[in-house]
Amino acid sequence: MPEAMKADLRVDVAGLRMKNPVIAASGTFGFGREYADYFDLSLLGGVSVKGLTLEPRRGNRPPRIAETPGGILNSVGLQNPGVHKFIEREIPFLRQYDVAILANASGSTLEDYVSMVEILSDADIDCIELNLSCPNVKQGGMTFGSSCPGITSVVSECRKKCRKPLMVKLTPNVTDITEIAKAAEAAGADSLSLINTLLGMAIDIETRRPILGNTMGGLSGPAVKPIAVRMVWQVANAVSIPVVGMGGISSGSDAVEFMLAGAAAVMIGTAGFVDPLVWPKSVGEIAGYMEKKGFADVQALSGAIRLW
Amino acid sequence: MPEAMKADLRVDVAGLRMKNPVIAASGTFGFGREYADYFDLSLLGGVSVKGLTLEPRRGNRPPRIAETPGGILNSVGLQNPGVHKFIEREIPFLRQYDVAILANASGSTLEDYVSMVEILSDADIDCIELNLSCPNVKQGGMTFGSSCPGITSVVSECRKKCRKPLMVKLTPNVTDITEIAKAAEAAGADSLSLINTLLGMAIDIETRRPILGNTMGGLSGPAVKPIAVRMVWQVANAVSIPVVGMGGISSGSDAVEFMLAGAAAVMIGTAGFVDPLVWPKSVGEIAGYMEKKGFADVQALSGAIRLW
Amino acid sequence: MHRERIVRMERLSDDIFRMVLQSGRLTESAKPGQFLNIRCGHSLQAYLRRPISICDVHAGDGTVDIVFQIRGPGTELLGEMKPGEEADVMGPLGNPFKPVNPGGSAIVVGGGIGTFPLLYLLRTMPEVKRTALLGFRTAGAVVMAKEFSSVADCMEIATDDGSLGHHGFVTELLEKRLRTERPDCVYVCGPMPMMRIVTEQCIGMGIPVQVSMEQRMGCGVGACLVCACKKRDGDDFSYTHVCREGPVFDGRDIVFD
Amino acid sequence: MHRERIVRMERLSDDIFRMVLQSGRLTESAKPGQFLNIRCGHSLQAYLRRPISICDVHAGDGTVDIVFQIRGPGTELLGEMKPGEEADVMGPLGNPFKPVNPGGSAIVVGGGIGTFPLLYLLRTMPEVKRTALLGFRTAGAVVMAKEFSSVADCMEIATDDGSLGHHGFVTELLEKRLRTERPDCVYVCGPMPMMRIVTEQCIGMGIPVQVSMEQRMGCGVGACLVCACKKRDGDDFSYTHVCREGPVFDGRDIVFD
Ligand SMILES: Cc1cc2nc3c(=O)[nH]c(=O)nc-3n(C[C@H](O)[C@H](O)[C@H](O)COP(=O)(O)OP(=O)(O)OC[C@H]3O[C@@H](n4cnc5c(N)ncnc54)[C@H](O)[C@@H]3O)c2cc1C
Ligand SMILES: Cc1cc2nc3c(=O)[nH]c(=O)nc-3n(C[C@H](O)[C@H](O)[C@H](O)COP(=O)(O)OP(=O)(O)OC[C@H]3O[C@@H](n4cnc5c(N)ncnc54)[C@H](O)[C@@H]3O)c2cc1C
Ligand SMILES: Cc1cc2nc3c(=O)[nH]c(=O)nc-3n(C[C@H](O)[C@H](O)[C@H](O)COP(=O)(O)O)c2cc1C
Ligand SMILES: Cc1cc2nc3c(=O)[nH]c(=O)nc-3n(C[C@H](O)[C@H](O)[C@H](O)COP(=O)(O)O)c2cc1C
Ligand code: FES
Ligand code: FES
Repeated sequence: MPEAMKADLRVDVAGLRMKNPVIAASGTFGFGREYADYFDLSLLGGVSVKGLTLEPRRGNRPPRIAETPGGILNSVGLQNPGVHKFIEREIPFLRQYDVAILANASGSTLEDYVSMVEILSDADIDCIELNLSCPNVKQGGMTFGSSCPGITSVVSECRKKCRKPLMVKLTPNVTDITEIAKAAEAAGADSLSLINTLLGMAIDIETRRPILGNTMGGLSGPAVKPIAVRMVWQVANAVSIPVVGMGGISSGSDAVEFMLAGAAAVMIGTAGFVDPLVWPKSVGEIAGYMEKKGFADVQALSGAIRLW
Repeated sequence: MPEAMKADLRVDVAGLRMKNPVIAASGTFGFGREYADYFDLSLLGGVSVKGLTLEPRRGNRPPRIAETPGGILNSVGLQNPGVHKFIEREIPFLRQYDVAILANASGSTLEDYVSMVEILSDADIDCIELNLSCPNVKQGGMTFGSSCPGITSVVSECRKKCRKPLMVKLTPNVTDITEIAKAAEAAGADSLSLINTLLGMAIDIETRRPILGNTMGGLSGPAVKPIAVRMVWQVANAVSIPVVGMGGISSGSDAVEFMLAGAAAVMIGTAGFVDPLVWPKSVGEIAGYMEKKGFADVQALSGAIRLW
Repeated sequence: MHRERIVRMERLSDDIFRMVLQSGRLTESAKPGQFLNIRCGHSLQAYLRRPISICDVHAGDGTVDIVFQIRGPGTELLGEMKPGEEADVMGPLGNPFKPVNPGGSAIVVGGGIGTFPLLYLLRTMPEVKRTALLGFRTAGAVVMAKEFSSVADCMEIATDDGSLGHHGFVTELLEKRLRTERPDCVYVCGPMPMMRIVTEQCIGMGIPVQVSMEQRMGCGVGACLVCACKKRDGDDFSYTHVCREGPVFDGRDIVFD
Repeated sequence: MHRERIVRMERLSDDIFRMVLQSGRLTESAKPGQFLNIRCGHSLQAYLRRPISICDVHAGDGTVDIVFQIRGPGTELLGEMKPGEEADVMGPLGNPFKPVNPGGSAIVVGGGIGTFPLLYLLRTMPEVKRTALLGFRTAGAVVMAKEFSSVADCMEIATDDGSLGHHGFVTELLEKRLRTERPDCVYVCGPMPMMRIVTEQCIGMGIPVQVSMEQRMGCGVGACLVCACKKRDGDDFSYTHVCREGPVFDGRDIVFD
């Protein structure tokens, strides 16, 4: 690629415009404050904030994390200060940076989801990411996201009230993710993000207790990457709205793998705990790959897999 | 535990009697010949042989393996010499050892499964493991195993003809594995084994091709362990027939984790590629754990998790 | 993140190692009670970083000591590191102990690996009357007694099996002392039951107590909310986070259960 | 499985290393064309063992050489191993090359990392007229030319960029030779396209050809059936397995595609 043709990293994910396709994944990046000490948040395309609910939530009993081979289980259980405090305290902080804000929204009931969407539609954010896939709460979350009727009802009701790009986050804990994805698309989702965590469990054989205080938790990190790549590939081929891919991404190369599979953008979570610089560094690594391979526009990477 | 009370490792998995609960997992141990050079097969409780079909199968195009963080994807596609050659050539070999033989049986159609069960019921084996969960074949396998009607039809038809302990192997690629497990139990399974591999995919970003010649494959190895432990725990609590647990077991400690979750016995596959001695060594490690913790009978380990 | 050179590795006991890092950055910034979050290699078995407290700081030669016990795969890998190699550390992280004013008096109560962060705390309060009460399983597990006795005005050791010092719990040593002394602050770090007893003792007597909590961590910086610990919240409780709000808390704020 | 001591590590080029293992067991048992399946540590990124050919055997001092190129995480970890450490190896595995009878003549054709197993093959046929045709990308990538020239009666090198020897492909060197010579066997190891061309040339001329195939492996011993390679089966094909039936095959049996 000639020098003049610097890789163009801008993406437009169904109305969510970002200067590059790298987003910090919800629940792994707080509201950005903590990592602002480590790098300039403006280097990222977007930040998906910690999962929000109408009222503050206290979260699950500890321990909330267990380490597994190449991954982690978490059972945070959506601890958050509530959507109002988010709007009041966190948006102004994040707005100091040139980075898209994705508000990750959860609820226990259909009404909760609709209220969240109404409230967030008036807030200064760039996208609402409906979390229909949290495995760590008793009500809502994954329950809605793992059946077609469930997802159809929540997404279509939210759609009516939503005045922001509406991204729907899918759970991998389903038999056929393409059916769920198509139901979300049909119900009015502007884009999809996947995967949330896989339901898992670990036992301490010394004490014979589950390591997590909540018994089960959500698996993320490198271990899940092949499952996530497969689902992104399947979903990207099943729907015509853009897909944001995640699950175990730990480098720009991993991000490229998801984009080749069909992702329009990517999110990175767990790997950032090990190396916070993976977030900004991946942006440069994607650009490096594009330059080496002669891709001028990052959008051309999406789905550029060559099948056998 | 007093010296006299040596750990009793014998298990009876619904008629499958073994001197210890460690079984080599199907597809990872051939028909035992290859590893007989590495250790005495009589050290194991059982061997589940490579997945068998009525006719010989050639298997899928290579590459058939991809490495992923802490795991592997395979897409062998049930290459095997057919059930008749198995009976003729392999059973006599395995019968030289004091080890239970589990015949892992697959088919493309309901009729295939029933024929396999009829044929194997007359063979000198100890258990039939119905593989309703192979993700690497177009017909049969996972298609049957991922819906309740599918599993009900195959298991109940097979039950009618089956004169061996009937173990049904479940796929983890489902929304709710307890429903599938309960359907298999209701249809007449004597026991269940889980998990088979998780559907995954990996892309070589240099060539932009899927690494596997078959595009998608089945994920196994340490990476899947927390998902497998969770499913074993859920299933063991949902059914009253015994459950054989597997997925990423790499040591006696891992085996104990599955037994605490509710498994009556365990299978070990992928980890044996890295260290073939993991198969026999795990037996001793389980005994060591029991002696340290004061369990006289291995059956008491099953489900001995202490919930919070 | 930061790559710090290991200049020395010492085995202090069967399973306890001291790692000495050469780092002007750390000697200048590390405060007692803070911790480092250290990467233990790229192994399949220890994906996450491990939190290890700052144990001592030597401004003179620009080195920092951390001391750790081999507990599992992560600390095992740490123990295999060699002088000359670089450790990948984040930190110093977390909130430090608040010192007692010069002229005052302090008692530190440590149990097992909980003793390590207390050494540097004592060193930073030279004008305070300092008592160290340290509990270990057995005589063979006692480490850094010399270091502690050199920075404390008074040191007492308890072992569970009586093989050295007081036969019994370190909490008993504290109880005895509090019959006759009233320190300006008690600092405690160790197993949960020990911390609970000490905290209750102090609160009961109206003595300020600072506790250093442990919890399994993810990010170590406050972003993932996994390192939850119960905190009094009116009549109820809420979850605070050990890595960012702690690890040092006012004992009155913590709910032990 | 077997732990073999590394006695030397040598860098032969930018990205090619020779690892010398002290092992009476291996020197006694290893045959040319066989391979070892080596564990590359306990990293998250290289879970499986890696197959590496026996490159040379020195019965005198009981050592075995393997030579490998850094390609990815596994070989990178192998390259970081140090003399004194032990390598965890399975093998020798697989079927060896069949030698030409004393008095006969043989040509080995190697490309890149495919040259490595051919050295030991040549060494084990001292009474055969031996020609080595070796292809590399560029002069800087040429390794072990001296070793090859010492065991071959005649050696020719080709480089893709012409920076050393023949400018072009090693297959061209073979083609030229076969115009005037008729060896008793051609042995080939290297990239698939090269192996296909050589095999077709030989079959066309009725010259026996033995090929050493590569495939990603799981178990390395024939148990998992992942290392499939197409084999002629009447008018059709079936899948044979590189680790157990190979890696050396009669060229006539293989379907290249
Ligand atoms: C703020 C803080 C400071 C610490 N300072 C020190 C120190 O100075 N020296 C020292 O030896 N240890 C210290 N620890 C404990 C140390 O982090 C754990 O021992 C270590 O993470 C265990 O890792 P592992 O892989 O060796 O063992 P694992 O197999 O992960 O665990 C072994 C045991 O340690 C417990 N454990 C695991 N992770 C943690 C964790 N994050 N916090 C508490 N317990 C855990 C487990 O419950 C288990 O019983 C500190 C912990 C915290 C939270
Ligand atoms: C029988 C046999 C003998 C071999 N002998 C040698 C040798 O003597 N010296 C040497 O340098 N290499 C040899 N190889 C190739 C070597 O095994 C691979 O280069 C190595 O496995 C790559 O591992 P990695 O983690 O470094 O790279 P990876 O990231 O795993 O792969 C890097 C590249 O190597 C290819 N590759 C990966 N695994 C294999 C495999 N099992 N077989 C072939 N290609 C693979 C991939 O397609 C990729 O292009 C041999 C392979 C086989 C099958
Ligand atoms: C500690 C933790 C908390 C999480 N919280 C949320 C959340 O609040 N909302 C959400 O949609 N996803 C949440 N996730 C899921 C991640 O956003 C992401 O989907 C998943 O971790 C896979 O990506 P990764 O492997 O890169 O972490 C959480 C993940 C972790 C590890
Ligand atoms: C190469 C390979 C081939 C397999 N073939 C079969 C098979 O033929 N039949 C079957 O039921 N399971 C098959 N499996 C699945 C394993 O038996 C097991 O369920 C799975 O690998 C999880 O266990 P592990 O992580 O210990 O390998 C295969 C797995 C691998 C890795
Ligand atoms: S470890 Fe992530 S918030 Fe404390
Ligand atoms: S690698 Fe397992 S059969 Fe060849």
